[in-house]
Formats: sequence, structure tokens, C-alpha cells
Amino acid sequence: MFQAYDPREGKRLSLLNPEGCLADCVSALPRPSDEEVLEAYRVMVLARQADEWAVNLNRQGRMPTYVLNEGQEANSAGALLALRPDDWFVPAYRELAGMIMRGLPLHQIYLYWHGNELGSHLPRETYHMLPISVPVGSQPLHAVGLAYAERLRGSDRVVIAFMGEGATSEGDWHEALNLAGVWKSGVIFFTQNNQWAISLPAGKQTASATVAEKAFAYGFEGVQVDGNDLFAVYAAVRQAADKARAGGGPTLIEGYTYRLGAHTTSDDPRHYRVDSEVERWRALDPLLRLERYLRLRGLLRKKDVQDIKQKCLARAQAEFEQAERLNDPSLEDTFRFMFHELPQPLARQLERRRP
Amino acid sequence: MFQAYDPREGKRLSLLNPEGCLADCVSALPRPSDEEVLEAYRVMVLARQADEWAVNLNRQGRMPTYVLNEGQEANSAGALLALRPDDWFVPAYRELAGMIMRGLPLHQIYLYWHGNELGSHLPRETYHMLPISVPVGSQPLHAVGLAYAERLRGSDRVVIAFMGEGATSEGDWHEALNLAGVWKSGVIFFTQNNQWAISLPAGKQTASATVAEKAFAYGFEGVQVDGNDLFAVYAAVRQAADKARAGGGPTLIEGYTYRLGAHTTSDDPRHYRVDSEVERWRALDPLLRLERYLRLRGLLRKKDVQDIKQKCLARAQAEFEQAERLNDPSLEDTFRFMFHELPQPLARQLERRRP
Amino acid sequence: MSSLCLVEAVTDALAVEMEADPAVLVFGQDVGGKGGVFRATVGLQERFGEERCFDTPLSEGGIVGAAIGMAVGGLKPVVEIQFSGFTYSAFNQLANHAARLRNRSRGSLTVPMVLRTPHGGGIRAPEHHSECMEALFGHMRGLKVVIPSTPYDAKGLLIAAIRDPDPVVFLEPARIYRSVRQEVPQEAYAIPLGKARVEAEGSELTLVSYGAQMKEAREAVRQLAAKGRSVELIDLRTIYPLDAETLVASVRKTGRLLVVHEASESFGAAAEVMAAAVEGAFEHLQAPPARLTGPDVFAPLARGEHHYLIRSEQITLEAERVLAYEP
Amino acid sequence: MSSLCLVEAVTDALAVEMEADPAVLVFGQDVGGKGGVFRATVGLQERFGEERCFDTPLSEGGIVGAAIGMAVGGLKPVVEIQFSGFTYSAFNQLANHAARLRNRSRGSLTVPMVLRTPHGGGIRAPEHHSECMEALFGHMRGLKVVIPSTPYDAKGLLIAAIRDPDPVVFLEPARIYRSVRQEVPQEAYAIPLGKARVEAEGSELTLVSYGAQMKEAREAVRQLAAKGRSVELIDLRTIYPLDAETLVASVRKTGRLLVVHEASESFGAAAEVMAAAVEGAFEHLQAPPARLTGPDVFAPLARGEHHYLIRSEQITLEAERVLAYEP
Ligand SMILES: Cc1ncc(C[n+]2csc(CCOP(=O)(O)OP(=O)(O)O)c2C)c(N)n1
Ligand SMILES: Cc1ncc(C[n+]2csc(CCOP(=O)(O)OP(=O)(O)O)c2C)c(N)n1
Ligand SMILES: [Mg+2]
Ligand SMILES: [Mg+2]
Repeated sequence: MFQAYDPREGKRLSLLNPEGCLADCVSALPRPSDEEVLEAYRVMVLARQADEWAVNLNRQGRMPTYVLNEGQEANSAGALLALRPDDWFVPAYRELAGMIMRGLPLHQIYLYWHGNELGSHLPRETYHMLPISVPVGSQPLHAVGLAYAERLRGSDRVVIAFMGEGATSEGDWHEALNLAGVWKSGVIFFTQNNQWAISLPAGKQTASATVAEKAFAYGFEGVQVDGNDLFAVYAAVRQAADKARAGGGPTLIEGYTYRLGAHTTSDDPRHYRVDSEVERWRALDPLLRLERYLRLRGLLRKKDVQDIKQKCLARAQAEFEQAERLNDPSLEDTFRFMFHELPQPLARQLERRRP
Repeated sequence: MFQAYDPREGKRLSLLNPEGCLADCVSALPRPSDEEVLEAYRVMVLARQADEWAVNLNRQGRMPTYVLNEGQEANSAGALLALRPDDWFVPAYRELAGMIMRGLPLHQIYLYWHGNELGSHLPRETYHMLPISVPVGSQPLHAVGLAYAERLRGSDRVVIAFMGEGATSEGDWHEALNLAGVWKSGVIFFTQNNQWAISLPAGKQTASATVAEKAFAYGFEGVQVDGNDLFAVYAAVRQAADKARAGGGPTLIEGYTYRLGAHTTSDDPRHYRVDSEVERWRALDPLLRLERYLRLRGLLRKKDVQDIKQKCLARAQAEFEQAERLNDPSLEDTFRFMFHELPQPLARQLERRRP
Repeated sequence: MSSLCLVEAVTDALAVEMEADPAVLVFGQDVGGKGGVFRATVGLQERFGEERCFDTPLSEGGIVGAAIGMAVGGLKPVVEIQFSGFTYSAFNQLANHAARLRNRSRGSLTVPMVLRTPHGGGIRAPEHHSECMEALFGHMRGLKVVIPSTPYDAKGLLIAAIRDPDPVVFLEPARIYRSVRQEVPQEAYAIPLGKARVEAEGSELTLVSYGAQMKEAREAVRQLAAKGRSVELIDLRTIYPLDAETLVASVRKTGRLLVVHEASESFGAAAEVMAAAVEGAFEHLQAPPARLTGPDVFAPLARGEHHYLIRSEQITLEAERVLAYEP
Repeated sequence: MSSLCLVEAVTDALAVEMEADPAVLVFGQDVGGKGGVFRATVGLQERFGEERCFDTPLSEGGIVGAAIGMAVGGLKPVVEIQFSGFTYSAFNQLANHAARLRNRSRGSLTVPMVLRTPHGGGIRAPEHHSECMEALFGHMRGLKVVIPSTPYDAKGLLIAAIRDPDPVVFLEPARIYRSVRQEVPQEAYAIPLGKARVEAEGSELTLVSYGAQMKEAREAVRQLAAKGRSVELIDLRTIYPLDAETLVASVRKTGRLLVVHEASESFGAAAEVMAAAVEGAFEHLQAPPARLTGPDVFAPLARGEHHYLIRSEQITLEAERVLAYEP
């Protein structure tokens, strides 16, 4: 399916150029409608504004460690746009745009980063999504298990799992891809290769030229796409999903992208990377590119851009306040979700801690 | 270096055919001398006889669980023959022939399987080898660390690590190969693909067509060799070692071979595989093949074959008796190697257990 | 009723639950065609098909990690890790995900899975095959930890574990897999997790043990009875949550406690039982609570095993020491 | 002497040992150019070169596994695992190899390595960043486990750990990395592992703690002193091997024991300390040995942290309860 873009031959799927023009070959590939593109654009702007506001809040001391998706929005937004709302979504932690696309309210995501577990309360049949989870590379296995469960019950839902390029060095990541290959799992492994794992550049993370080509070690296809290109991401994920739904097994998609911001609000990238590199990538900003495309196509006016931005900022501010206002977890809350029923030791410990 | 044998194109390095004839291309490749081949033959016969005798002992109740290398002898014998005696040897557990080649006395290996840890007493500068170790896939990382240590001190020793094809599914194996790729470690990863991991056939272990091609996911070369062919194994390992010594980094070698016997003496393969498969592979026996070669070249007479076999059996019997005669570990022995010095809790516990 | 040994009771429990609930599935290394290295899953693949009983690649983290996803997806996976020493490779999945997903998601996602693995030594096995890791699992939080000591309990506890809405680590005493037979009901029955079992009542000493060690403990109780001593024998059965109530009630009655387990002493389960006893029954104690456990060493290979295993005579001796103590 | 905070004392110890012994090398995620997420390795790469201080891929098992090979090969690796929750991924290497290679090879091969990782919560961090895993490491056998509570001890204990011929897990209390400064000698000095430190003598109660919790314990001792109570404060410093001698001697003197730690209660270190006390000082006990620990829950995220952390007032209250106990 992805033969034309074999990463072992140095090929990358790229459709929308930095000037906002679409390549011809797009006509042969799955492509979102104008409304969908506009929706994705709005989602990406909100995700960008949410990031900027969170950094601001962190400086004010109102937000603990926060993870930014700045510059990477097209990856998760494009991927989630290409999937059905009941397809499983297994995020790592840098998929804010995708989460918004999936319909998760921003205040809930903020609540999580603000340090309240309630932000991860995600009823199964509402979001079909797992919570953000920290140990890198460990989540793809859950995707493989979910896909197994769906197939066993005869459903055609597929599963997408996200991870950074750093995560591909972890043993659990390997085990996930190997199992998926053997089980022909309906899973899309989406690696956001943002060139950095905290301070480690991708070139020191692994000696393979691309992440995508690692797929062949597991007996399935891998493809590298321009991760700052909503159309390329959409086309690849949609094809991988169709294949998975038809029983064709897993695909590894590498979104070649860049982390414009710090790793988290606790990180200072000036310790390890040069500004010129960041500037080079700023020119490839996925949002700018999409904006140009929409303007060229007459789907967006100059004025709209400012308008959407401002509305999104206002929304981010309001949603954060909603999250901040919510009560802290109670003492009981820290105990009652350990098990279905509170066992003896926990009941005793809780009793003892009650004021 | 191994371009002519790209496993992704379905190629396998094979030099000695089942009839005992060497391929022409051998002249372009490193090749052992006649004396070395004879030595390897003797080692392989001893390894085979040692296996058979151990199975016999197990049936008599004189040997706990024992792991056989029957049918796979050419892999580790050929590999160790191609290395220097001070190159590090990191075995898994199915490398009896290689251990004998390295100079480890058979009675010591027997002692280990007989259930005495003293069998693994391997002074560093005597054997340059790690003891047998059970958790599959976990040992290659030690090889990567050893190679780092050697390079840091300026030595040109290389390291060979063995594992089965089943081990390649483990996360630690992945992490070892990835680190080796990034560090350009002087390591040869040698996978004995004996087609089975206990009851799991190789085709259900991974969806990639070969183990060898997995190397490319880590940015280095992989090559598949006929593992029942001493010459092919020797040529590949020798080239990989030369490359590693010259700073060219790691190689993954897949020895395509077959486990003729049970997984261990506790296993009954009739539960999961058919005899006809075993018979097919018996015709490809590495020992038979080498015997034919040596006979054709006039290096071995018919009579010698029987002679060597009998001598080896007698030696296996004598070495086992030596191992069996040795005293059991003492109570103190089970304590004193936990730490350099016995710490308080252990000293107390030992005191309490003294009769 | 059928007369089953412990490993057969395990197979029976798996079969009964697979029959009753199509969401239950069993997988791990060599559990399918071979029926498991201890033959605990024999016949299940034939009966329930390859989709519900199957072999996996060599991938302990993968087995547990995939099981987590399956459980979230509505299945009830029962996985086997071939030997407990290999569960270390799955600790990241077990401790960081299986145990935490309910709390992480504030109750919206749950992981009803069972991890079965052999427990303990005494089987002349290679390294890593004889681990006693119950205290590690017990300290991890979010996991229930169960060890049966009889075929009857094995079946009832495993059924309860499979039906439990949270992850359960089910440790099977390999040494006594086939050593005794017991009448076991053919139908399904669940023994509540978290409840110790007072196996024999007594008045002078509380003897606490579990798993394969119960066999030696029973023998010691007989030896002590022959000497006229009355010992209350408790089979812990569940390590977490520990049944402190039953323990404390017994120690309050007998005033003396001896805990016996094969696992290493330091930071082992005995310390927790002793702590529960001093916390709940201090004023009734007539002697220092005592433990007789494995030392802080690795289970020796076959020829050193006798230094490591605890025999009934040692328990008897230690019990007599505790009984002889005068304040 | 220089005035250093705890994390600076760690950096200092690393630098001093790297200077003295070319076999010492330091690696882990982000320890090179960035100098570590807590900046514990800052400056080491510049000073000692990329071969002796470097960044690794995201590979905890790989870091520990490679360190084992390096150690066997004659080096003395000091590795950093970025947060302790991620050490689970290295448990297979740590428990099955690092801890066992000396015994496996009957003393012919050894693993002189140090695994450094932050310990405990209270830093408003995401999940898995606040683990207290000392009891797990303590129960694994073959590992020494150390937690300093002051800059002076941090330097001396880390130097001892690096020089130790066996693997040492060195847990660094992240919460107090920068909270206090202390005069620390510029030169190298080693504080013997396995020795608890009696920080303040007292006669009525033995208060045992370690790591970041020592800060609250010290404060509690002051509060109690203000109320006229004399408390002996012991900093455990080494979890394994536990210094039972010092503990028992103190409890024999005071007759009362309170153990405080942040780790979860069940199967935690406090149980082991209590067991040591009843085994060694039963007849001197005037009250049941007590523990005040974290509950069996996961460290909450930032907004629930206050429910989890143990404050000095709680220690004081609990100490008063123990002091008030009358047999
Ligand atoms: C197992 C594990 N080790 C270490 C960390 C600490 N950590 C958090 S994010 C990160 C870098 C991850 O890099 P990558 O996978 O490329 O994702 P990115 O952050 O770039 O999106 C590290 C080391 C972690 N979360 N999990
Ligand atoms: C981590 C781990 N899991 C499971 C086992 C149990 N076990 C021992 S050998 C083996 C099969 C290994 O297969 P492979 O790697 O192909 O090597 P082979 O035995 O065929 O030489 C298994 C499952 C183990 N030793 N280590
Ligand atoms: Mg990255
Ligand atoms: Mg094999």
C-alpha cells in the first residue's frame, strides 16, 4: 500500500508545501473535505493557544509541569481526523490537538496537567481513549491488546497509538510492534519524530536513518510522512486505518516533525540546542502552512485568522479557570480508586488519616 | 561487507553443502585451516556425545534439567573458532560446542547443569566469558557493556553474544541492538535460529521473514548464514569480527539451524512438532556434513570417525564423574558470594542456620 | 467431586471460567499446543479454540501489556508467566499500568486480569525458576496477591481472581503442583480473596504460613501435637490485602506468633505479619513474634537446595523456642 | 569546606571519584549536555569528556544492562535513571543480573556499579516521578540500598557506593535536593554503608526515618523537645543491609519505637524495622512499635499531594500517642 513511499529508499510522503500548495498526487489519496480541514485548523489553533496560555500560567505559578505540542499539532489532529470517533486512541502525552479533535473538553485536559487525576476520567464508551500516560514506549502494548479485544468481539474498530521517536528505544515498544506483527493487529503506531527526546537528538537515539523503516523488522509496512502537513498525515493514517479494518494488520507511521517549544515547562532547551535550528523549523510551522492553504483556497479571510486566534485564547483562558475552580481531590479520592472495593489495609489507613 | 548476502533479498550465506562439498566462492572469504577444521570437528563430536550422555544421565536420575545443543554445534563452534581467545564470549545456554572450543573443561559445564554454581566460576582473564544465563534476550546488553569497556581502555577485543530466535522478541534484546547501533559497539550478535522456542515455531515468534534483517532497524548490517555449515559461520563471524575490531560497529548474524533434540530434558517435543520435520533436518546435520567434507579431503578415515566418537563418549563419561564426585556446595557457599563481605543480616541468618 | 492435584485444580478453574464467560482468555508462552511447561493449561486450546487460548512470543512485558489493553477492552485475560523470575521483565507494565489504570482514570477504566506464575523452589530447577516474589507484588499497590496451598483453595481462589474486577497476581506453589490430591467440586465456586484460613485451631502458638511451605507447617503442627503442644495454623492465602483481622484475633488468643515462608527474610512478608501482630495484639504477646524464612540469598541450584528449603523439623524446633520463651 | 545543597554534594561526589579513578563513568538520559533533569551531573561531560559522561537513548533496561557489562569489564559505571518509577523497566537487569552475577559466578565476576535515581514525592511532578521503592530493592537480595538525608552524607555515602565492589542503588530525596545547605569537605571521604546514624540522642522514644522524611522528623523532635520529651532520632541511611544493631540498641534504651517513611505501609521498610526491634528488644518494649507511613496508594498528582505527604505535626502526634501508651 505504501510501496511508493518506501522509507528505506529515503522517501517521505509530503503533500502540502510550506507555501500552502497541495501536490498533484493528492488526488490519488484519501483527502479531508474543506469543512474537515477548517475544523482541523480550528482545533490546531486552539491547541496552540492552549499551549501558550499554559506556559504563561506556569510562569505565574498556577500550572505545574506542562507538556507542549507546539509545532506538532498536525500530527495528532490529522490522525484523529482520519479515524472514526469509536476507533481507539492511545495517546502518549504530546497529542493535545488530537485530544481536542476527539472531543475531550480542554478544561479536562488542563485539569490533568493542573494536577487533578479527574482530568483522566474518560468513560470508555464516550471517548474510546486511554488517559495520558508517562512511561514512554509502554502504551503501544495497550493498543495491541485493545485491537485484540475488538477483533475477538467482531468489531472493526482500529486503534492508534502515539509515541515519540525516543520511545522507540524502549523494550516495551519493540514487544508491542513484534506482537502486532505476529497477531496482525489492527493498530496504527504513530511516532511523532520531533527530532528531540528532551536533550537527545534523534540521531543519537538510534542509528537507523528513519523510524519508519523499523517496521520491516516486524514484518509490516512503515512510512514516513511530513508531520507538519495535515494532508500527508491524514492520507497515511486513513490508508493505514482502511488496511487495518480490512484485516491487513499494523502500520508504523513516522510523522517527521519538530518540537518548537521546550520539552516541558520545566525544561530549558538552550542547554542543548541552537536557536538557528528552531528558526529553520518555524518556517515549516504546520499551522502557518494550513493557514496559507486555506487563504489561497478562499476558505479563510485574513480577519478570520485573528478572530479565531482570539476566540481560542479566550476559550483557553475560560477553560483553565473552570479547571482551576474545581475542588481538589479529597482524601477519600486518593484511596477509593485503588480497587473496586476498599480492602482492609486501605480502609484502616484511611480511617487513621481522617482528621 | 555483507552486501552480497542481503537477507532482505532472501539471501543466505552457505558454503558447505550437505554432501560435504565446498562452494567456489569460499576462496574469497576467510576460511579455517585444515587443522582448525579438524579441531572444530573434534569439539563438535565431543559436544554431541556430551549431550547424548547427559540425556542418558537425566533418564537415570543423575542429571537435573539439561539443555542440549544437538544439531546446532556448528554455530557456536564455528563462531568461537573465528575469534581470538581473548575476545569476550557471552553465551545464552545452548553453546556447548563453543564453550568447549573456548577451553572450558567439560566437567565444569557438567557441574553447572548438575546443579552446582561452581560450574560457573569463570575467572575473567582465563576464559573471557560470562556464565550461562537463563533469562532469554537479557545477555546481549552485557556484551554491549563489555565492548564499551574494552574500547575505553583502548583494547581491540570484540564481543560475541549468543541468543535464540525466541530471544529476539524480548525488550532487552531490542535495547541491546539499539545501543550497539548508536555506540557502534564492537559486538557480534549471533542468533541461533533453531526454528523453535520450546513449542513456538519461528514463524509465530515474529512476522519478519528473517532474524537477520532486523539489524537494519538498528542501522547496521545483518546476515543470515547456514548455521549447520561450519565454513559459513566461520566466514561470517570472522568478517564481522574484523569489522568490529576496525571500529566498524556491530553485526547481527543469524545462524539458520535446527534443534534436533528436545528443548531441555524436561521437554517432550512430540507435544508440538512432527517427526517428519526432524527427519528432514537430520539430513542436514552439521556433523555429518563436516565428516563428509573431511573424508572427501582425506583428512579423516572411516575408522577415525568411530574412534573419535568413542573417545569423546569416554571423555564425557569421565568428565561427568569428575563433576558428580565433587562436594556439594556448603551452607556457607550459598551465603558468601552474595556480597564481597557478608553484611549483618546475612551473617545473622547464616549463624542461625548453622547446625 | 473429583480428586485433583493442585495443578489440575488450576486447569479446572480456568476451564470452568472459560466455559462460563466468553470474555475469559488464557495466553502465555507454550500454554497452547504444549499446555504449559507445568501442563496447567492442557486441553484448553482444543476446547476453546486458538483465539481464547494461545501461545505468545517470548515477551513478558508484551504479555502483560497486551493483557492490560484487552482488559480495558472488555476481556478478562488470564496470562501465564512461565517462571516467576521472568515477571521482572513485566514489572513496568504491571506496576506502572495494570495496578494504576483504575486510579489514573479515576475509576473509568479498569484492568480485570490475572497473572499466573509458579512460586518457590524445591524443584531442582535452573536459576530464576524458584523465586518467591510475593512481598514485591504486595508492596507495589493496586495488585491483589494470592497463593493457594491446596487443590480446593487453588480452584476457588483462582475463580475468585478471574472474577475480580482488579488485577490479581496468582502465585502457584510449583513444588506441590502434583504432590497431593484432594476432592474438589466439579462446579464453579469462589473463595473470597483477602481472607486467611484457620486450618487448625490451637491455643498456645499461632503458626502462619502459605503456599508450598504449608505442607511443612502442617507436618510441624503434627509433630508438636505429638509432643502435646496446641498450635493454631493459619494459611494466609492472600498476601495483599493481608487479613490482619484473622491474624490478630489468633495472636490475641495464643499470645505467640511464628511466621514461616520460603521467601527471603529482609523486607519479606513475615515482617508485615509481625508488624500487624504487634500493632493489633501487643498486650497479648507472651513472646517476641518470630519468623523462620529463607535467608537473603538466591535459591541455590539443585545440589545446594537442601540448605535453602525449610523442613518441618526446623519449624518444630523454632516453634518450641517460641513456646519456651518466658518473659 | 564548601557550602553545598544535597544535589550539589552528589555532583561533587561524582566529580571527585571521576577525578580519582579513570574507571568511573557516568551515564543516563540527559546527563551529558543538559547535566540531568535535576542538574546532578552538570559540568561532568565538559570536565571528563563524552566517553566518561554521556547521554543514552531512552532505554532503562539498556542502561543497567550495559552497565553490568561495563562493570564486569573493569569499569565502575554510575548510571542515572531519570525518575525512580522508570527503574521498573530495568528490574530484569537489576534483580536477575546485577544482583546475581557475583553469586552466579561464585565470586569470579563482580558488578561494581551504582544506580542513582530520585526518591519520593512532594515535587508537584507527574505520575511515576514520586516513587519510594526502597523496600522493593531491599527485598531483591544482592543489592545495597542507600538514601542520604543531608549533603554531607550524600557525598560520603555516594563515594562509598562508587567504591563498593557490589551494586548499590542510591536513592536521592528529590524534595530536599536544594532545600538545605551544609558545609561539606572538598576532598573525598567515604561513609561506611550499612551504618545508621544516631542524629540526636534521647531517652524516651526511638524515632527512625530516612531521606526527605528526616526533615519532618527533625522538626518533630524539636516540637517534642519543646514539650519536654526526649526523642532519639535515627537516620537509617542504608536500607540494605539494615543496621539492626544500632536500632536494637536504641530501642533497648528507650523502650519505644516509631518508624516514619513516605513509602506505602504494607510490606514497607517500617515493617522490617519493627521486626528487627521485636526480635532484638522485645523485653524492653514499653509500647507496641509503631509506624507512620504513606498509605497503600499512589502518590497523588500536585493537587492531592497534601493528603499524601507526612508533616512534622503528624509525626509529633503519633510520637505522643506512642509515648502515652501504658502497658
Ligand atoms: C520510561 C521513561 N523514561 C524516561 C522518561 C522521562 N521522559 C519523559 S519524556 C522523555 C523524552 C521522550 O522523548 P520522545 O519519546 O521523543 O517524546 P517527546 O517528548 O519528544 O514527544 C523522557 C526521557 C519517561 N517518561 N519514561
Ligand atoms: C525471559 C525468559 N522467559 C522465558 C524463559 C523460559 N524459556 C527458557 S528457554 C525458552 C525458549 C527460548 O527460545 P529461543 O530464544 O529460540 O532459544 P532456544 O531455546 O531455542 O535455543 C523459554 C521460553 C526464559 N528462560 N527467559
Ligand atoms: Mg521526541
Ligand atoms: Mg530457538
